[in-house]
This record gives sequence, structure tokens and C-alpha cells, in this order.
Amino acid sequence: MSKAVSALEGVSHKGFAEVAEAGLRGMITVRGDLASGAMKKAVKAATGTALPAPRRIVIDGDKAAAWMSPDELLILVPYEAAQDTVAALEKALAGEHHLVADVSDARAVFTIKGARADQVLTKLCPVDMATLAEGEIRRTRAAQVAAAFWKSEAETFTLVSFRSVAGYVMGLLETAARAGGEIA
Amino acid sequence: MGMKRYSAFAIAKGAMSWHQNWERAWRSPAPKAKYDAIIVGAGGHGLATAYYLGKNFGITNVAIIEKGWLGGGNTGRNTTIIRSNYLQDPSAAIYEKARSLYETMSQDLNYNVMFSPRGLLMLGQTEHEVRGYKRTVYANNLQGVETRWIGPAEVKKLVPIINIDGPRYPILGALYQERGGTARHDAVAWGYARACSAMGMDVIQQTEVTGVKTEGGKVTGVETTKGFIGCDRLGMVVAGHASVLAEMAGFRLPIESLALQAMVSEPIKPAIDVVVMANTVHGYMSQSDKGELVIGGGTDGFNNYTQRGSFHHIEETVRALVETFPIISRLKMLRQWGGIVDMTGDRSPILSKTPVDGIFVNCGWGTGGFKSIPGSGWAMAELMARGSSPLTEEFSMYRFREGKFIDESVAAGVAH
Amino acid sequence: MSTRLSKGGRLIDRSKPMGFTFNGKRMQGYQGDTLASALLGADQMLVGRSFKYHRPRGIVASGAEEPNALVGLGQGGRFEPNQRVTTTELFDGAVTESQNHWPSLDFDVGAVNDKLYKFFPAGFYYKTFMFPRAAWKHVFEPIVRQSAGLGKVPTARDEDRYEYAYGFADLVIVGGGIAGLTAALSAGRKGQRVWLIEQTAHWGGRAPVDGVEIDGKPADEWVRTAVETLEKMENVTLRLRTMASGLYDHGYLLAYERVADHTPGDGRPRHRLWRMRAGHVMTATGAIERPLSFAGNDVPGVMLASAVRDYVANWAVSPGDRTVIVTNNDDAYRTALTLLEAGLAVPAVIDARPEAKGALPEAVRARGVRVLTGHGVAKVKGAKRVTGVSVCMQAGEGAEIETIACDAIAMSGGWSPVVHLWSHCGGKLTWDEDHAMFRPDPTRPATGADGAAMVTAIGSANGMLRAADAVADAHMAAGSEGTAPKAVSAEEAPMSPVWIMPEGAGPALRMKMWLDYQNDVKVSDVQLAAREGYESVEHTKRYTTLGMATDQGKLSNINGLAVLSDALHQAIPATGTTTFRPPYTPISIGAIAGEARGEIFQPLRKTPMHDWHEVHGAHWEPVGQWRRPYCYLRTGEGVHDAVNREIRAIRNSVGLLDASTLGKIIVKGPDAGRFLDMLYTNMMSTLAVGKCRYGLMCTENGFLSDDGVVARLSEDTWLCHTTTGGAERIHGWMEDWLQCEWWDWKVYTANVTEEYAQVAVAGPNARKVLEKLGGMDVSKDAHGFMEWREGTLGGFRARVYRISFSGELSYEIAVPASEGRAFWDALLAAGEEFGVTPYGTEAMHIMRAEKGFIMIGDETDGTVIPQDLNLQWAISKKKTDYLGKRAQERSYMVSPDRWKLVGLETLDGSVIPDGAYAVADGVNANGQRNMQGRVTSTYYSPTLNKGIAMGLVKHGPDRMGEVLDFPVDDGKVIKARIVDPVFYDKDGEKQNV
Amino acid sequence: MLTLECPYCGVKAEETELQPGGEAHLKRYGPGSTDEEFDGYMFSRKNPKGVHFERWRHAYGCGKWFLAARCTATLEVFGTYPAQTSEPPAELQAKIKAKRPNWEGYK
Ligand SMILES: Cc1cc2nc3c(=O)[nH]c(=O)nc-3n(C[C@H](O)[C@H](O)[C@H](O)COP(=O)(O)OP(=O)(O)OC[C@H]3O[C@@H](n4cnc5c(N)ncnc54)[C@H](O)[C@@H]3O)c2cc1C
Ligand SMILES: NC(=O)c1ccc[n+]([C@@H]2O[C@H](COP(=O)([O-])OP(=O)(O)OC[C@H]3O[C@@H](n4cnc5c(N)ncnc54)[C@H](O)[C@@H]3O)[C@@H](O)[C@H]2O)c1
Ligand SMILES: Cc1cc2nc3c(=O)[nH]c(=O)nc-3n(C[C@H](O)[C@H](O)[C@H](O)COP(=O)(O)O)c2cc1C
Ligand SMILES: [Zn+2]
Repeated sequence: MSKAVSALEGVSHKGFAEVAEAGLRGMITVRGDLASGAMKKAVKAATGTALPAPRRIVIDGDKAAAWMSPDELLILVPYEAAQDTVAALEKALAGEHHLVADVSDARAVFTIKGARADQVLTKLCPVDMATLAEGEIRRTRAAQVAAAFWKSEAETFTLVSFRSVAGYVMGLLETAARAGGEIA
Repeated sequence: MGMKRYSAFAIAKGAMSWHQNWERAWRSPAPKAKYDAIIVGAGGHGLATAYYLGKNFGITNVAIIEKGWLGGGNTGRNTTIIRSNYLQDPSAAIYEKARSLYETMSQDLNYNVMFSPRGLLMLGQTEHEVRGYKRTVYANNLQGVETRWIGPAEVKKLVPIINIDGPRYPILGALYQERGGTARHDAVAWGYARACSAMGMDVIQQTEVTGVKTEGGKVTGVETTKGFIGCDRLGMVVAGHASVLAEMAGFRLPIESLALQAMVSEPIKPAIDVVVMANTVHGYMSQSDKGELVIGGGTDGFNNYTQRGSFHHIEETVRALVETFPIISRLKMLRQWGGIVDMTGDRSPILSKTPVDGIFVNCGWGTGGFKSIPGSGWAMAELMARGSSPLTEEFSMYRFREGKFIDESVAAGVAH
Repeated sequence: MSTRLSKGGRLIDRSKPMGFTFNGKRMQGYQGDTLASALLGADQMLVGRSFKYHRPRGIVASGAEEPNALVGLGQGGRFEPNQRVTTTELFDGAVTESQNHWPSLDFDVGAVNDKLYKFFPAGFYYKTFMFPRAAWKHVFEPIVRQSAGLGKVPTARDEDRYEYAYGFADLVIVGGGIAGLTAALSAGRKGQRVWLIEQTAHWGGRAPVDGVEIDGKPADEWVRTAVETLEKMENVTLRLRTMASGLYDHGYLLAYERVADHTPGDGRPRHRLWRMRAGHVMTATGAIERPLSFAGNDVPGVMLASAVRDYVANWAVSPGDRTVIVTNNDDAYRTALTLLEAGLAVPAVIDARPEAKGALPEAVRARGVRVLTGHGVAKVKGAKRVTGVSVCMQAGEGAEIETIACDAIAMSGGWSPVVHLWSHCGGKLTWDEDHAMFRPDPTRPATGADGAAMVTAIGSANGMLRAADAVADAHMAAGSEGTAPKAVSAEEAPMSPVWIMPEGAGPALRMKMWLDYQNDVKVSDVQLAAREGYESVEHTKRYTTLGMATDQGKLSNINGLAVLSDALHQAIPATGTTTFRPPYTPISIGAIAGEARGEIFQPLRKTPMHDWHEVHGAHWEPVGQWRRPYCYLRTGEGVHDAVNREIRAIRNSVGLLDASTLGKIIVKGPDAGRFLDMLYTNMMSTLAVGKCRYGLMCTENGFLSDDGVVARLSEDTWLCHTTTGGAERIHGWMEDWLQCEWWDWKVYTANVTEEYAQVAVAGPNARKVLEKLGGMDVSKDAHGFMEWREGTLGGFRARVYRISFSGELSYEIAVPASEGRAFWDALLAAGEEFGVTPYGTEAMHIMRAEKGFIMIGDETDGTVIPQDLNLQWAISKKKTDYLGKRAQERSYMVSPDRWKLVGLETLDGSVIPDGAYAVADGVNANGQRNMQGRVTSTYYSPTLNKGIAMGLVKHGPDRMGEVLDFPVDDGKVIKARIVDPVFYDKDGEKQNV
Repeated sequence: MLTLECPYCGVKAEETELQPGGEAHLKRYGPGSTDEEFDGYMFSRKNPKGVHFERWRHAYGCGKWFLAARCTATLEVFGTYPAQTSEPPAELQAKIKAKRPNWEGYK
């Protein structure tokens, strides 16, 4: 029996772009010295990727590592893998001053798909979408709540918010993507 | 000196001469070399201070020095809300003194300031807010301030355009001050200026105070863009510029200058007959006699002297009010502006002696000092004339050091 | 009369007729019309009444500057008052009505004000209506309000939606006339990211109407090519129907896109508010023609010369059959030519200048039109419509020389550059003597974040009134990339300023010369203001209301301040302008609110169990952005009953509280203990792993700000619980100290509030419920009071804290949020046999009050220090420092007279009302009744079956047993005795089982 | 509507992504300080019309506090820098001095 459910249980809406809650995702906050060798190893162990550069996310299949601040990373793994990953990280960082916290259940994840997906974000985030770099994760706000997003595939953005406001964020996305609202 | 009285009869008489014979409302004198007292700042508080120095204490050798045009500071740009439903004793005392003086101000000054005690509602939208307002009602009853708590049905009756059910924050009732309201802000400054001028005081506009002169720890006068002007007593009443003046005199005030914004809609026929403040969602609204909805909200969070604010505060306010009064969505914003307000550490004013003998400050009214103009002037005049006043007792600039705050955010959150 | 001409009209499509109504009357226009052109085309010149005198008002202008022609547009949820007809595109089925009159537009009772105009000069109300005192509010004010106010109040909820969008550009060019297009071409070629926005539905601005040629082509054609070129540039964005509303600091430009005003109900958002961030802004906003001040210049049929030209050329509408032109410059002669071209009569051109010999006047003379130089208008004839004009010498006092019959007057007093956006952020102006206008002073622009100019004015907005100059200016300002377009237009002789017509007009005429049409401000009013000492232009504005109407003085300001300068005998620049403020023209409040309405008005935070609460009768209470069940209503049950039922259930058996909203912050690192010792008033570094401790936090100013239970998770890791409202605030507070003060301390924090769903299981049967779930050992011995354990319960990963806020045996259990709902369901199932009862915040509040536990926000209000609440036991004496400690040492904080926490018990068992104060004898120096305490929490206790309360009382703890008076409503006084605040289970036996 | 560049992550953040935090470089006075010192630290904050140093948090971003030098009369931003310093960097001070010759310098 799967007792774990995501905040909106995968609800989606189709307007000029398709917006959907993307279900559960393993997420781990790691704080520590990003320059240390142990940190590099820890990330490698957790995601198989290199340590992301400032403001970047490195994605490898269903795993990713994102730079959140000068002393913080976000590790993304499949939901089921979160606990093992926490353990792996803890092990790799043992002896270093660090903090590892499982935040998988504290977040909601959304995808925005379509040729005009960027327009949905243009309405909600004070971000210059045209200058969003390849592999950039942008932490910002979506209307009145904190959010982070990145381009996860061609014509697809992934956006992460806090779990408690998932309904609000979905409301925003659905309204912004409503047919007729295309920015010509 | 004297002045010709204003009345309907005078207007009729004026009409016969095509209104060619009206005299100046105030003189435009050159500064004298020395005054008994100088007030810096011809805003409402400065002018009222001068007025009561003359009226209550017979001190009329007074100059009010203004860097721009009189009434052009916050007095000329506020949302004109008048109320005295404050929680703490010292506040309730001075604001109620002011409110009661507003009742007769037009007659006292022979200038119609259009005091309109149309009723003021502070909406209770959370249980917590309700408890805070009920507490205020009980305090007010003991302070001699007439307020009461009313339920949602009565709110709806007073404000038919209100959305009682939320959806987010249902209106649980309101703290109601029946004799709170509004007044014509410019007229308050003009009426006082006219009365001061008639008493022989000099309102000196377009003259900036650029320095403060002291001798042996005592004030001797001020440097201005029109030269040195001597005085025995100096009142600094410059709101957003209080810190700048204090620095000239060599002391520091617990004041930060922040932009507060307001806006008006295009005029419409009467839509709302009372003043409504919704502090949970941060917005307040009333309708002027000309028909605009007068709307205000919160301050910016950073020091600023530009009289311009950040647009997102306008958005927040407007969102809140559209939620509270859905019909305003299809009205239009006509104009927005900002003023620089003087915020203290406890959001209450300072009426105080200072480290310099003969210098007094009146500032810190922040987002809410229009309503207090006459009371503040009354008290400040007493402080300057006598050295103390029961109304200013608790508002000393030294209270922060003692930890003796007068914190109004306790019940209302904001203080407009 | 005004009519639709049979030929021409560059903007209308005659194959697409559109029906609309005005005051119920059916009318017809064409696609491409504005409401203004459609009304004029249907011979509707009278469109409204003025503000003060209720004078008849007709259309004066053809664009954003229109002061008069405002209508109510639409119906029901789409009704909008004060719609300016000159900037509203016609759509099929539009319903319009005129404003500010009763009973009808033609017969308006309010017009008696006009007859009494002599008694209503500027500021008359400041001088009268003072007696009797109550009369202002009850008699005069209602009359004033009813007769002012223009449009009707909407009554229905808005049916449309609105949205925001964020835009970014190196350069935003405002205004799509030939100057804006030229600049866009140059900047576009340079590869800059350019936005070009235009408020109307058309590119090209004035040039096509004014007969300008560019690069050898008629302006229309050049514009079309320019737009096509720009459309091909990927780095250029073009937007029509988008008005730059305001320019704010650091290049923040607000642009108001009217997406669907002309296609209402088509499913698109009505307005989109662009929040642009521009590297630089160019204002190519053109210029606005000024009216002339002559008596009767407000009679319907008197229009701006350029507007008359626009109506004829753009929409094939003739405002009149016989149009007299009144001017002080050559440009207005273009209007004469346009009218003649359309086959309409121009009986005369009245030119105030001594001579008019330029190419344009000569061309007009050549067509046989009388040109009366050195003349002026003495007075306009007609009331609701111009019937003629009385001509006089400009240099005289207005003696009539002749009357010329006409049904329209086209006036031009010269042009004023549109400098609003330039000025919004402090850009300064300079007076141009030659053209009698204020123009942007390029040496004093508004500056941006880097301190450099953030805006440049170009084209006629920069005072370059001639097409050739406008284009050259724009090309150069935008970097001169590519060849410069060359514009050619007719030569013009200098204009000559005319501020009053005729020069020597006496008071009677001046009282009929309108400056501000909407607000009824006349030349005489401005002069009166000056006479009375309202000399600053800002005083004059406020005293007369000049420029304060919905057009914000676009037509009246310059004329008004010229009159003021004259009255004060000073030069115009010495008078200066009033402050320009956003928006350029009014923007909808709906657009400013954006998408934030209804469900997405504000974020609503939900716990994982939220939906369960919703369907099980939750009576919600907003707590910050969360919504928590206050109690759960069963069918037929009132709130009070539900709360009491919940409390009894917990005291007798077991209840569940969704405590997920409590803040949870991990604090970790070698210096974490030391850090927490600074944060909390008590010691946290000494807490043993596996244990919990209640702690208090104060602001640096000494006041209590939050409280909660801290659990030590490991040697270097603590978990801090905060209040629901405190989670983000306290986390921010921790980071603040760590980043800005103790940045060398090794501590990391993480806010994991939302990672966990948390449930309080409270009541004598709590343990049994958990045991039924099965899993970890929750027995007293294995899991003592104020300890936490990790394990599984019913298969759920759980961290269990044995803490109690109710005074009962109680566990708080945290599980992953994603499993929160399942866990809640499991608890309900396991608890069924014990009648497990979900309870809300109110039951929690009452139970903690029965126990004498304080509540942040009730016992504290930002003015209370822990010492006031007798919480000395939670303030470490050993610590040399903690946040707030120094503050608490100040004289007033250590005063023995501070009000302190006690319990209160009414003598009659009733409940003291919330917020009541205890009085002391006498009054203070300000005549206020002395007080000696107040209630902080007060409830009916179903457990004790009587009212209980806590309060702060002067010297309270030393006065046990004394009785206090609490005056409440209707003169009643409640008597309450000071007692110990712990009302229930004083020895804590119930929670420690 | 200010924009400030976060010195930690390089984002040119707009005001709505930031949280203002008042005067920068405050020296904390704890137990043992005089009433005047404590009052100065807590309340009598600098409020100049001109060059000012202040705290901002990149709240809707990396979460870090940083410091900004800004003119309160024109809103010009001279620079931003990390919070972990007790006075403005020398080169920033020099830059400000060059732009505002009458500025009395940091004190
Ligand atoms: C947008 C806004 C809305 C508000 N809404 C309300 C409300 O609804 N109700 C309410 O009660 N209060 C409100 N207030 C607050 C209220 O406006 C002020 O508290 C009050 O007007 C302050 O009056 P004042 O006389 O102290 O200051 P001001 O009116 O600002 O006067 C100070 C004067 O000092 C002059 N000055 C400064 N420096 C010098 C110098 N060096 N030399 C000479 N002169 C100098 C200034 O030019 C100015 O004219 C609001 C304020 C704003 C900005
Ligand atoms: N001969 C004269 O006296 C005289 C006077 C004024 C103008 N002109 C003529 O005007 C033309 C000048 O061209 P130009 O491009 O400088 O001006 P323009 O008036 O042709 O164009 C300005 C454009 O800006 C738009 N606009 C104004 N404010 C706006 C805002 N806030 N947001 C969006 N759009 C806005 C207007 O709708 C208009 O389309 C020439 O043809 C010139 O001959 C002549
Ligand atoms: C109560 C009140 C009502 C106002 N009504 C109007 C109005 O109807 N029309 C208008 O243009 N401005 C109105 N204003 C705004 C003023 O024009 C002006 O913007 C404000 O006093 C600030 O001055 P400033 O913009 O010159 O700096 C009003 C201001 C206040 C305080
Ligand atoms: Zn950052």
C-alpha cells in the first residue's frame, strides 16, 4: 500500500500550455562547504553528477543536483530513493560540518509543457526568460510564493514550490495558461 | 492684524465685484532678524503648534519657516483619516484631543476644513484581530473615546459594497468609531496658516533651514537659504526630514524615513459613506467629497527621501481592496503618489525636549499624523511655552532608552 | 451638425458596420471607429455634463487628452464608468450612457449651478457652509457629494479576468509615431532588445494626418514599411494597445495592455499589466495641442484643431459643416486644408498673430478663406452647440466686431510635448520660449540605478515639433544605425503665445474662459487663487482643482500656469509645473489587482489533512496564510457546543489535533548549542539527546516573540518548534544572526516545517490508541514525559514527542507529510473504539488556559517580556547574554509596577469578555480612568463549568485573592478575583502518566 | 522599484524578491553596555539623506543577507557586497567618494 501521496495527486490542466502536478520527488537539502572534496564526493555518490556551478542544475536521468546558495545544494532523486540517498550523503559528509535534510515531503513539483510554456512563467515570475541560461535553476517567486524552476526538457519547465501552497500554485498556473491568454 | 471673515454673505458680496476684492489668506513677509520662537516646517503640525502658541499662550512673535510651499509635505498628501480609537493611554489622549478639536476647527479658524465625522470602521477579519479590537473598545471606554464593536450585519448596513463573506477573510465585525472620519487636508494647513498670519506670525515659504546655531548648549537661531534668523526657542516639526534637522543640531533621533503611498480612483457618485480600514489584508479606503476613492496601504521597507514608492505596494493594497469591495475592479486609478513618513521604533510620535536647550521636536507621526494635527499643536505649544505638557509627557525621545514604549501595533497593526 | 462623410476615413472599414447605443438610442459606426468618432458620426456632439456647473460638454479632443467625453460603458459585470470615448475602440453591441446629470443629458437640474456660477468661484466652500456646525456632514456634504462624482457606481462583480506579465528590454520606446518607429529601426539594427509600444490600435501617430512625407513616400506608406521591417527583426517586440502608464525607479516601466477591451467577452484577459524592466526608456510620446482661453471655449462644438483634422482624415467624420479656425500658429491651417479637402466650409481663420504669411496660411488664403489676423474670439455663441462666434481684436477688451455663423470651432494654442514619463522619476523640464512650451531638459534627466540617465525624450515629445526634426532627433538618439529617414512637411512660421483671448478681457469674460473643462476651472479662478495668496502652482492646483480631473490637466495645465504667472507678474519657468504622477491615463483597478482574486487572491496554505477537515465540518480560522479548524461542527451544532464537546472528549478519552502548521527548524553544527543559548532565554545546550525542553525567544528589544518545544536530535543537532505564525519569521531570524552577526559560528539551519504532518494525540486514552496502531514502545517507562523517540507506528515512520499543551497524557507525532493523510485516517480508525475526537484550535486554546499555559499572541502582544508572565524559570540566570537580555535590564523593564500574569475567576462564574480592563480609582493627568490590569485570555471552561481567565495585573502575583472590577458593556461591572493561573490539575499528574 | 544584484548568486533581483533589513554594519551592544549605547544600537539608526549602507536579504532567492550602498535621495545604487564585514569595502567607498565628492565618508 502506498501511503504517500503528493499534494495534488497529479492533477493537470490544458490551456495554451499544459500544466500538471508532477507527483512525488525525492529532494534533499544539503548544506556545507561546497568547495570541499567531501562535498564533491557526496554529490557524486548521491546523483552521479558533478557539483553544480552557482545557479546551475546538473541533471542525470532521474537524478539531479542543484545549486541553491553558496552553502546549499538541492539533491533530486526518485521519491523512493530519498532515504538511502540521505544515508549516503550523511556517510560521505561525516566528519565535516554539514546539514542534510530530507525535504521530499515539503515540496510540490509541477511541469509546464508546450511551445508557449515560457509565457506561463512570464506572467508569474519577475524573471527574464530570454536570458535563462542552459541548465540554470532560477529561484524566485511565482506571484506571492517562493518557487524555483528550470528548463527540464525542450518546451518543458519544472517548477518547485512548497507543498502547502500547491493548490495556490496550481491555481496560478492554470489561470496563466488558460486559452486566450497567449501573449501573441 | 485681523482678517476679513469668510461667510456665505462675504461670497455673495464678492460675487458683486467679480471676486476682485478678496484679500490674501496669508501674508508673504520677509523674515525678521529674530523671533521669540521659530517653527521649522509649515506642515499641519508646525502650523498648529504656532497657532496654539499664539492662541493659548499669547506668543505671537513667531516665524514658521518652510522650505517649499506650506502644507506641501505629508499634510498635503495623506488619505485624511481621522480617528482616535487608539489603544494606549497616551495615544488615545492626544488623538482624542485632536479629534475633538477637529469638531470645531472650521469655526475656530473661520475656514471650512470640511471635517466629516462620517464614521470609521476597522474590520476584524481574524479571531485575533477581533480580540484586539474588543480590547481597544474597552480601553477607549475608559479613556473617554467613544467606540464600539459592531457585528457583520451592521458592517454590511454601513458599507453595502463590502464583501462580507471573504472568501478568504470573512468579516467578523468591526471596531467602529462613529465620530471618526475625514477632513479636507489642504484646508487644515491653509486655515491654520491664515489664522497664524492674522495673529501677526510670519509664514515664510520657499526658505530652507540649512543649519542650527547654538551657543553654550542653547539654541540661538537657524541658518536658512535667506540668511540667519535668530530665536529663543526652536520647534522642529519637519516629519520625514526630522533626522536631517536633528543632525544639524548635533543629535540623532530614533527615526527612519520611509515612503508611504496613496492613490485615488476616478471620481464616481457616492459609493461608500464611511472610512474602512482592513488591516489584515492591508488596505484602507474612503471616498472624498469630489467622488474619488482615496486609497492607501503600507510603507516601503527602505529609507527613502524621494516621495516615490515602489509599485508593488500599490498592487498589494489594490488586491486587498478588490477582494473587500469587488465592485471597484472596474474603476480606474487616476493618480498615485508618495510621501516620506517619519517612523519611530514603536510607531508612536515624539514630542520632546532635546539635548539642546531651547530646541523641541515634534515628529514620528509616521503614517498617521494628519488626524493628530490640532492635538499635537496644542500639546507642543504647551511644551514649548511651559516646558511640559501632560499630553506630551510619555512621548519623550528618551523613552526608548528606558524601554517605555507606546506600541500601537498591538491591536491595530497599522496606524494611519 | 456633425456627420459621417461619404468618402475617406483612413482607419475605418465601411464594410464592417457596428451597432451601438447611446442613452438607449441606436447608432451605427464602423470597425476602426473610436466611440468618439462613432458618436460624432451619428451627430452626437453633446456627451456629458461638467463636474461643478453641470455645463453641457462635447468632445474636444481625439486622444488621451480628452477631458469631457466620458461615458458609462457596458452593463452588469462589464459596466465601467468614466470611459473616455476618444480612446475606446468601438465594438459591435456597445452600450453607452452619458454621465453626471439628472434627469437627462439634455435637461439637467444640476445646471442651475451654472446660473449661479458667480457664487461658486474657486474655493468657495472653504469660506462657507460652516454654520450650523452639524450642517456640513448632514446637509452640505451630501449635496456636494451627490452633485460631484461623475460616473455611476458599478454594482456587479467584474466578469473579466486580468493578468500581469514581466517584460525585459535593453530599450523600451514609448509611442509608435514616426519618431518611435525611427528610433526602433535604428536600435533594432544595432541588435538591441527593443520594445516599441503604442497606446492606440495604430502605428504612425500624427504624421499620416498631417500630410508628412518620409523618404519620398506619404507617411502612411512609410509607416507600413517601417512596421514590416521591424516585425522581421527578432530582437524587436511591437505592441499596440499598450500604454506606458508610469516610469518608476530603476527602469521599471508599467505598461497597460488593453487586450480585449474592443472584443469584450471573447475569453481573453481584459487587461494585461506589463511590468517592464528597461535598460533605457525613450519617450516618443508626441505632443498635445493646447486649447485657447476665450469666453465660451467649452461649448460643445469647440474642439482642438488637430482633433477636427483627425476626425475628418481618420474616420471621415465632420464635426461641423462650417468650422471657424482660431489659432496662434501655422499648424492649425492644416485643419482648414483638411476640411476644405473634404468639401466642408471654413468661414474664417481667426489668427491672433499680427500677420500670417507662411506657406500654410497662404495655401488657405489661396482657397478663398478669410484669414483675420490680429483677431480673437470675444465669445462663442450657443449653449449646447456652437452657433457662431463673435470676433474681436486680440489686442482689445473684447468689443465685438462681427459675428460669424458656424457650428464648430477648431482652436489651437500651440503644442506641449508629452513629458509625463520623462518627469515621473524626477526628469526636469526647461521652458522653450520660441514654442512657448516646457520640454525635457536633457541635462537633468531622471536617473537610474547606476546614476546615469534612464530616459531620453525623442521626437515631438522632445520638443521637435517639425516632422523632419522629430525623425532626425529620434534617429540620432537611437544610435544613428542605418540611413536616417528624411521627413518633409510644410514650412511653418513661428507661433506666438496667447494665454487669454482677447488680451484685455475683463472679469466677466474671464469667468467664462475655461481652462479645465471637466472640473470647471476658469481663468478667473486661477487669478482669484493668485490674488488670495495661493501663489505656488501647487496651491493654485489644489485651491482651484486645476488639472486634478481624470485627464490630469493634459489640456489645461500649461494654460493655467501661464495665467498664474501673469497674475503673479513672473516668468512662466518661475512658476513651474505641478508634479507629474503615474498613471499617464487612468488604468483599471482590476489590472492592478491582476490575477489575485477569488481562490488565488492570496496563497492558502493547506496541511496534508486539510481536505479531511473541510469535509468534516471544519469551522475555519485563518492563521497567517494557513487555515486551521477552529472546531468541527456536527450537524445542528453551534460553535460553542462543538468546542465544549471536543474538550470533554479529550479530557475524558482522546482527541486529535492537526498540528502540522507548527514551525520545525533544524539547527545543526558544532556551535548550534551556543547559538540556541543566545536565541532562547533558557539553556538549550545542556539539553540531553532524546529530550525536549520548552523555550522562549525574545526580540532584541526584550519582548517575547515566540515559544515552542526544542528537541535535541543528536550531539550536534536540535529541532526547534515554533508557533504557526512563527516558522518563517524565526527561521529568517536565525539566518539573520548567523549570516550578519556570528558568521564565524559553525551552524546550519533548515526549515523543515512542511516536511512533516504532525498530529497531537491527547487524552487519557492517547497511549491506547498508539498501542493499537502498533510499533514502537510508547509506554511510560520507554518514553517518558518531555522525551522524543523515533520508530514506526502502524507502519508509518514516526518521530514521537511526549509533550502536552492540553495537560493530558499526550503525544505529538510527526510523519512524512505525504503520508499525513493516511496517518490521520489510521489514527481515526485506531481511535474509533475510544470515540476519538478531532479537535480544533479553540479547544486547544481553552485547555491550555485551564492549565495556565501562556499563548503567544494572547498573553503576549509585543509589549510583554517573559518576566511579566512569571516565566523566570525559563530565563537562565547563568547566561551572560541572550537576545533580549540587555533590553530587559532597562529601567522600565525592571520596574516593579509592570503588570504581571495572574489567573482571574469571576465571582459569579461568568466569562469576562475578551479584552476587558480592570479599573483603579481616579483618573490620570489627561482625565482618563486609571487602569490596573487587563484580561489576556478568557474562556468558558467546560471542564470546570465556569468562566476562567488569565490577565496582567499591576503587582498581581502579590495580590492573590483580591477582587478587581472589570467594567463591561452597558455600565455593567464584572468582579473577578485574582487567583493562581493554573486552574486544572495543578500538580501535572494527568500529563505524566 | 529597486533592483539590486545579489553578491552571492549574481541574480539581479528586483525588490519583490528581496527583503529590506535596515541599517548595515550595526555594532551589537549586549549586557554591560550603557543605556545610551544600547539605545543607539537599537533605535537611533542612521537616516541620512544621501549615501546610506543597508541590509537586504535575497529572500526569494538564495536566502542570503547582503549589504548595499545606496543614495536615499536619488536611489542610485553604488554597489552590493556580502554581509560578513564590519565596514564597507575600501574600493566601494572610493567609488562613492568619486561620485559624491561632498560625502563625508563612512563613519
Ligand atoms: C500617503 C500618506 C497617507 C497618510 N494617511 C494618513 C491618514 O489617513 N491619516 C492620518 O492621520 N495621517 C496620515 N498620514 C500621515 C500624515 O500625513 C502625517 O503624519 C502628517 O501630515 C505630518 O504632518 P507634519 O506637519 O508633521 O509634516 P509635513 O506635513 O510633512 O510638514 C513638514 C514640513 O517641513 C518642511 N521641511 C522639511 N525640512 C525643512 C527644512 N530644512 N527647512 C524648512 N522646512 C522644512 C517640509 O517641506 C514640510 O512642508 C499619511 C501620510 C502619507 C504620506
Ligand atoms: N506642426 C506642429 O505644430 C506639430 C506639433 C506636434 C506634432 N506634430 C507632428 O507630430 C509628429 C511627430 O511625431 P512623433 O512620433 O514625435 O509624435 P506622434 O504624436 O506622431 O506620436 C506619438 C505616439 O505616441 C503614442 N503615445 C503617447 N503616449 C503614450 C504612452 N504613454 N504609451 C504608449 N503610447 C503613447 C501616441 O498614441 C502616438 O501614436 C510629426 O508628424 C509632427 O509633424 C506637429
Ligand atoms: C485626499 C486626497 C485626494 C486627492 N484627490 C485627487 C484628485 O481628485 N485628483 C488628482 O489629480 N489628485 C488628487 N490627489 C493627489 C494630489 O494631486 C497629489 O498627487 C498629492 O497631493 C501629492 O502631491 P504631489 O503629487 O504633487 O507630490 C488627492 C490627494 C489627496 C491627499
Ligand atoms: Zn542571491
